[in-house]
Amino acid sequence: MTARVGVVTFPGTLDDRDTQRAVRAAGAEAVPLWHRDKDLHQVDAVVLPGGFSYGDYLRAGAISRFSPVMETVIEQARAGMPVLGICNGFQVLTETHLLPGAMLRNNHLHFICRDQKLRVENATTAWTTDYAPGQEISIPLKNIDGRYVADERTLDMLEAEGRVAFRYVTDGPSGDGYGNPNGSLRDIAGITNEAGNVVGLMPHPEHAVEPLIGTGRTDGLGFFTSILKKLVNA
Amino acid sequence: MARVVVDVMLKPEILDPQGQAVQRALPRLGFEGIADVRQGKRFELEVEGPVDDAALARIHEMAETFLANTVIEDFTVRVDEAVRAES
Amino acid sequence: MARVVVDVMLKPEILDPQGQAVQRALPRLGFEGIADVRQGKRFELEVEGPVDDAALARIHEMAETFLANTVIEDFTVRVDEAVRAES
Amino acid sequence: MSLDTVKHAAGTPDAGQPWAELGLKEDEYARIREILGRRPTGAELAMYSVMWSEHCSYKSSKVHLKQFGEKAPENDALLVGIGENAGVVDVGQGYAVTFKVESHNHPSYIEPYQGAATGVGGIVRDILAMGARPVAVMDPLRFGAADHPDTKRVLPGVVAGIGGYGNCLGLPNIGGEVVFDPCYQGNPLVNALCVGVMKHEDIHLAKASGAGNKVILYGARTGGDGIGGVSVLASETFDDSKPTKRPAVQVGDPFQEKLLIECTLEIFREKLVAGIQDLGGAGLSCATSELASAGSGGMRVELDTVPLRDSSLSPEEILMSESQERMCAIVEPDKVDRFLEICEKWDVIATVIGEVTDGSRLEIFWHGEQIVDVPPRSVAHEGPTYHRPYARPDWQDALQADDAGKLPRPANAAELRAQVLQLVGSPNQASKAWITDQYDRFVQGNTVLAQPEDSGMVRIDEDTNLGVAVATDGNGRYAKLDPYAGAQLALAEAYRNVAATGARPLAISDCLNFGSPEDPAVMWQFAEATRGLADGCQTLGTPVTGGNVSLYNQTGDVAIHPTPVVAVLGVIDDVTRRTPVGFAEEGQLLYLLGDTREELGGSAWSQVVHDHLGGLPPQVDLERERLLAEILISASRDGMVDAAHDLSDGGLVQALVESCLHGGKGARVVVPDDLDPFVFLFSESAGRAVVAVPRSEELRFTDMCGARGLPVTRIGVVDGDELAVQGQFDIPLDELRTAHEATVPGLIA
Ligand SMILES: Nc1ncnc2c1ncn2[C@@H]1O[C@H](COP(=O)(O)OP(=O)(O)O)[C@@H](O)[C@H]1O
Ligand SMILES: [Mg+2]
Repeated sequence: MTARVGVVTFPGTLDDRDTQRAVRAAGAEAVPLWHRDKDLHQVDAVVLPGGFSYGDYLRAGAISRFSPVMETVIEQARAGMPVLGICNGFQVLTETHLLPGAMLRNNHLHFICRDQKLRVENATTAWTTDYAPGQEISIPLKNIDGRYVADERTLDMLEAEGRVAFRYVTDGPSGDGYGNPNGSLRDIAGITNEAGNVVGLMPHPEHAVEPLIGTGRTDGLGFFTSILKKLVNA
Repeated sequence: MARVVVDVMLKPEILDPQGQAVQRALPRLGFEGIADVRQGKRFELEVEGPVDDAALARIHEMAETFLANTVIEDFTVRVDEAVRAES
Repeated sequence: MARVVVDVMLKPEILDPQGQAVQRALPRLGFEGIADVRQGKRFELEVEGPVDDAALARIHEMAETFLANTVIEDFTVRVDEAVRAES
Repeated sequence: MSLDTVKHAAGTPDAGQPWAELGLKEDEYARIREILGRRPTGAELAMYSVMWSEHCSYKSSKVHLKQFGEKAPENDALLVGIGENAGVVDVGQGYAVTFKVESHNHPSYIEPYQGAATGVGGIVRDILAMGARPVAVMDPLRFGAADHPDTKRVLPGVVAGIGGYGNCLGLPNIGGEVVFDPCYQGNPLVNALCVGVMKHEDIHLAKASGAGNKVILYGARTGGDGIGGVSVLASETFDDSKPTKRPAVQVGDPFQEKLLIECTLEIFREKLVAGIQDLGGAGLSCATSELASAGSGGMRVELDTVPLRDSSLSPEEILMSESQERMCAIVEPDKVDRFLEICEKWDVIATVIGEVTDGSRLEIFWHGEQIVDVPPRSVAHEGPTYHRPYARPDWQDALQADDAGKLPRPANAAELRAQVLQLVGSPNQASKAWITDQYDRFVQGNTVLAQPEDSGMVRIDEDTNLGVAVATDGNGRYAKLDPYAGAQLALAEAYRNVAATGARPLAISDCLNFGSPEDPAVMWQFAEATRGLADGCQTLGTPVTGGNVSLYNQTGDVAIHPTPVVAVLGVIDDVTRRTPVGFAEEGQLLYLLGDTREELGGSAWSQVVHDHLGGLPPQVDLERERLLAEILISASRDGMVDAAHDLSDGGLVQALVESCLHGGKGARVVVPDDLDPFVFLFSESAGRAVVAVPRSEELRFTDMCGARGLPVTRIGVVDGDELAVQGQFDIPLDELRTAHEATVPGLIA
């Protein structure tokens, strides 16, 4: 029996089908979940994919956070179920307060789409064990509300507890995907909760799982193989 | 320093998708009785020097040419008395 | 129908690049003397029924849980007396 | 308030009507009266006026567009041709692809963000209406002078609008154009293209048949968008107490459109519609009359059932409203419930507003009273046709005689080097990454190639790796010098771009952007360009599947350059064989394919260095283009080339710089003995490409070219980190990169 990974579709979600493809590429079963349905259909983990749920109106993730499916996701996440929020999914996770901080408009105020270099700072979360600590990966970034902010105390706590899971790599030419693309505080690209089961990040691992498509790199596949291993070994 | 507030709202006849999305979400969150929601922008300007008629006229012009897109938006300019009193 | 206005602004300690971009552009457009600009959101809610304390309390809660993200934003709720008077 | 009913109109034949204010000519109004045998009601007048407008009826252009059908090449691939919302092409393996390019020029000048956004929204609905899932968008754009203050208003707004809408829909943007020229000041061109994919059996058509079938309007509520013009009518027919403010600007709601897409695709999957049409220009007037006209019977609509955003709208205004994100479907009665259920699932408002009748009239009612009773064909398909006078302008000879060959050329190697840097940093040749990085090119996870590649390419089948490629091109400068050749050069360039990535060109769509058809000189340009395009498509074997005409792009008497924009669609059986533009492997050999002549008329060099436009554009040899394409496609399929880049504006040197920068490798280049270095680098002869060939493939590749008779010249090797032209100059890649990439951000900031 393989692992069942749920992929939530909110109205306006865009990357649900790509995320399902990435889940399958890693060898797990992808289970579509609908925002109005509280039932998680016995999935072992959930991905909240990217997109513009509810058009990103009001604030990115603000409206979807109140959907029925999220009631169950929040409950299960607190009980330890692995949850990954990608881009809009990360924004939803901050709005639910499963992850601290908030996402604001990029400091240059534009949408940015590029291949982004990040460093995996925490390779012990449910979603990152297939990476080496400190490993640099390159995956697509595409958003307009990608600037991570939190107050100093929260930031210090995240650092102290090793909960900055991914950081933008800044020491290289920006044409090659280096640099902080949006003004995120402390170059934070993604974070984890204390238990390591809930992870959110802005760049899109699901767009980097096949050679030739997108950037032609497969650096994102590790997210999905990590969770598969964890669930199968559990 | 005095504060001048410029409120910019979509003209009433212009579609406001954001306001609409907010309004549609409210009943689901248990808030009934809101017949309409419009979402606009609020600018708080900290003005150096006196906020006299000349200054307000300039801010009005600024709002008209820059802060608001008068093809689709209306705006209002007013002095924030609370802040003026404090300062 | 009465109108209630909810103003939502980023907390002072949070960087506001939109406000900054506006402020930086002003001198180029010939507007001097604006020391700071912050940009926020303004919501106009058309409320059915009386806007009594209970209604305002509910709107306050709505602002706190939904219209504003209090991790980064402050908000104020007030009745738009102009509209109330008219109706 | 008095409702102008059919009965009332019949009884008041002499009531004055504002036909002139609505843009109708006297004889057109007379013809409407003749068709109806009475004066039209206000609602009927509104419908005819908007449907008979240039924009909807193509009255000035259709006599010329006919050639696209008459000269259409024999082509089995064409499944649906001109006339539907978009053409459909067979790409094999049971798949069909639909694509179309459309303009949203005038609205984008008034309100750049919303104009461009709703341009994307409109073309996406056209594609959706064919039964296809939209899979990519492109945006050919033209602005006034790069340093003009108004360009700083228009360009960022347009780009943000295209990105804001397209990104939110989840459609990868895989290419386009950005051109600056003072001729577009006041008339920016915002063209938008969408590509969609479906299985053959899923093709849907816009027709209403089957008496008793229901007419369902679904999507956004109807508001007063885009009906500034018809308010004349409303204010004449109705008393003055109602609000008269009607926005001419349409505002887009991409979130609503995304729901509309998903909802419609689910409806298609369950085979619930008998006919479908999007609502675009002319809103319900267009959708109801076109559906009824293409179908077998009549249609009856209860207009007061239309869900409104603004309850004060008059029936005329509801008919005219161009509110976005709406569709109209014809559904069999027993499928209506399921249809509405799916709409509910996606939070999409859906309303039965009428039904198909066994009559022959389009009948519209307002609270029980009949306000429209017309033969639908007379509204939708039998509008006026003009044979506008056209004449070759008297300045054309002088323009062509003003040969760019006589312009002063760089006197020495140092000047040549400086002009290379000037060229690649000029606004038109500079990198557009600042713009294209604001577009999501990865979404949907099928993008194989996107900007800055020669064509955008998406995979359409994950198992077989079948893919399609699209490129759009246009060159108003060439077309100004010779509109016939200019249209063919646009076609040739887009065709070549598709082939350069390894895809086989199949069909085209076009957007014809011109000045006023009432000016005989402009009409001549239009006639020449359409003739050139039709002839060119016949030679290349690529049918025109559909497109769009945008006229009146002029300020006062001054028209834009004639600007036919051509989009070529190609197919590639295995996307893993695609060819990118970047030089990535040191040591690979560089070959120039095709003939280089001294051709500088309309060139980027003449514009950038001398601000000059004159002479003749490059010669067109479509047979040569065809041969070049065959070679590029074979070489790509058989792994003989690792990179390819077509040559167009800016000539060889521009292509070399782009390929070096994109691949991150330099090149050492030798000028062939028989060519002047300046001509070698800057000439814009058509029918050429540069390719990088692995050494192991050299013989096979040159043999193939030799055997097929394609001129091929070895010009150098991929090497180092500079562009070195032997005996002339070396320019480090960093210096090129700065020149190429700093320009556009610098213009906007
Ligand atoms: N507005 C735009 N949107 C998307 N892509 C664009 C846009 N403008 C230019 N591009 C892309 O940038 C690249 C270079 O453009 P261009 O020099 O016009 O190409 P070419 O001359 O080969 O037709 C192409 O891949 C093109 O698709
Ligand atoms: Mg090209």
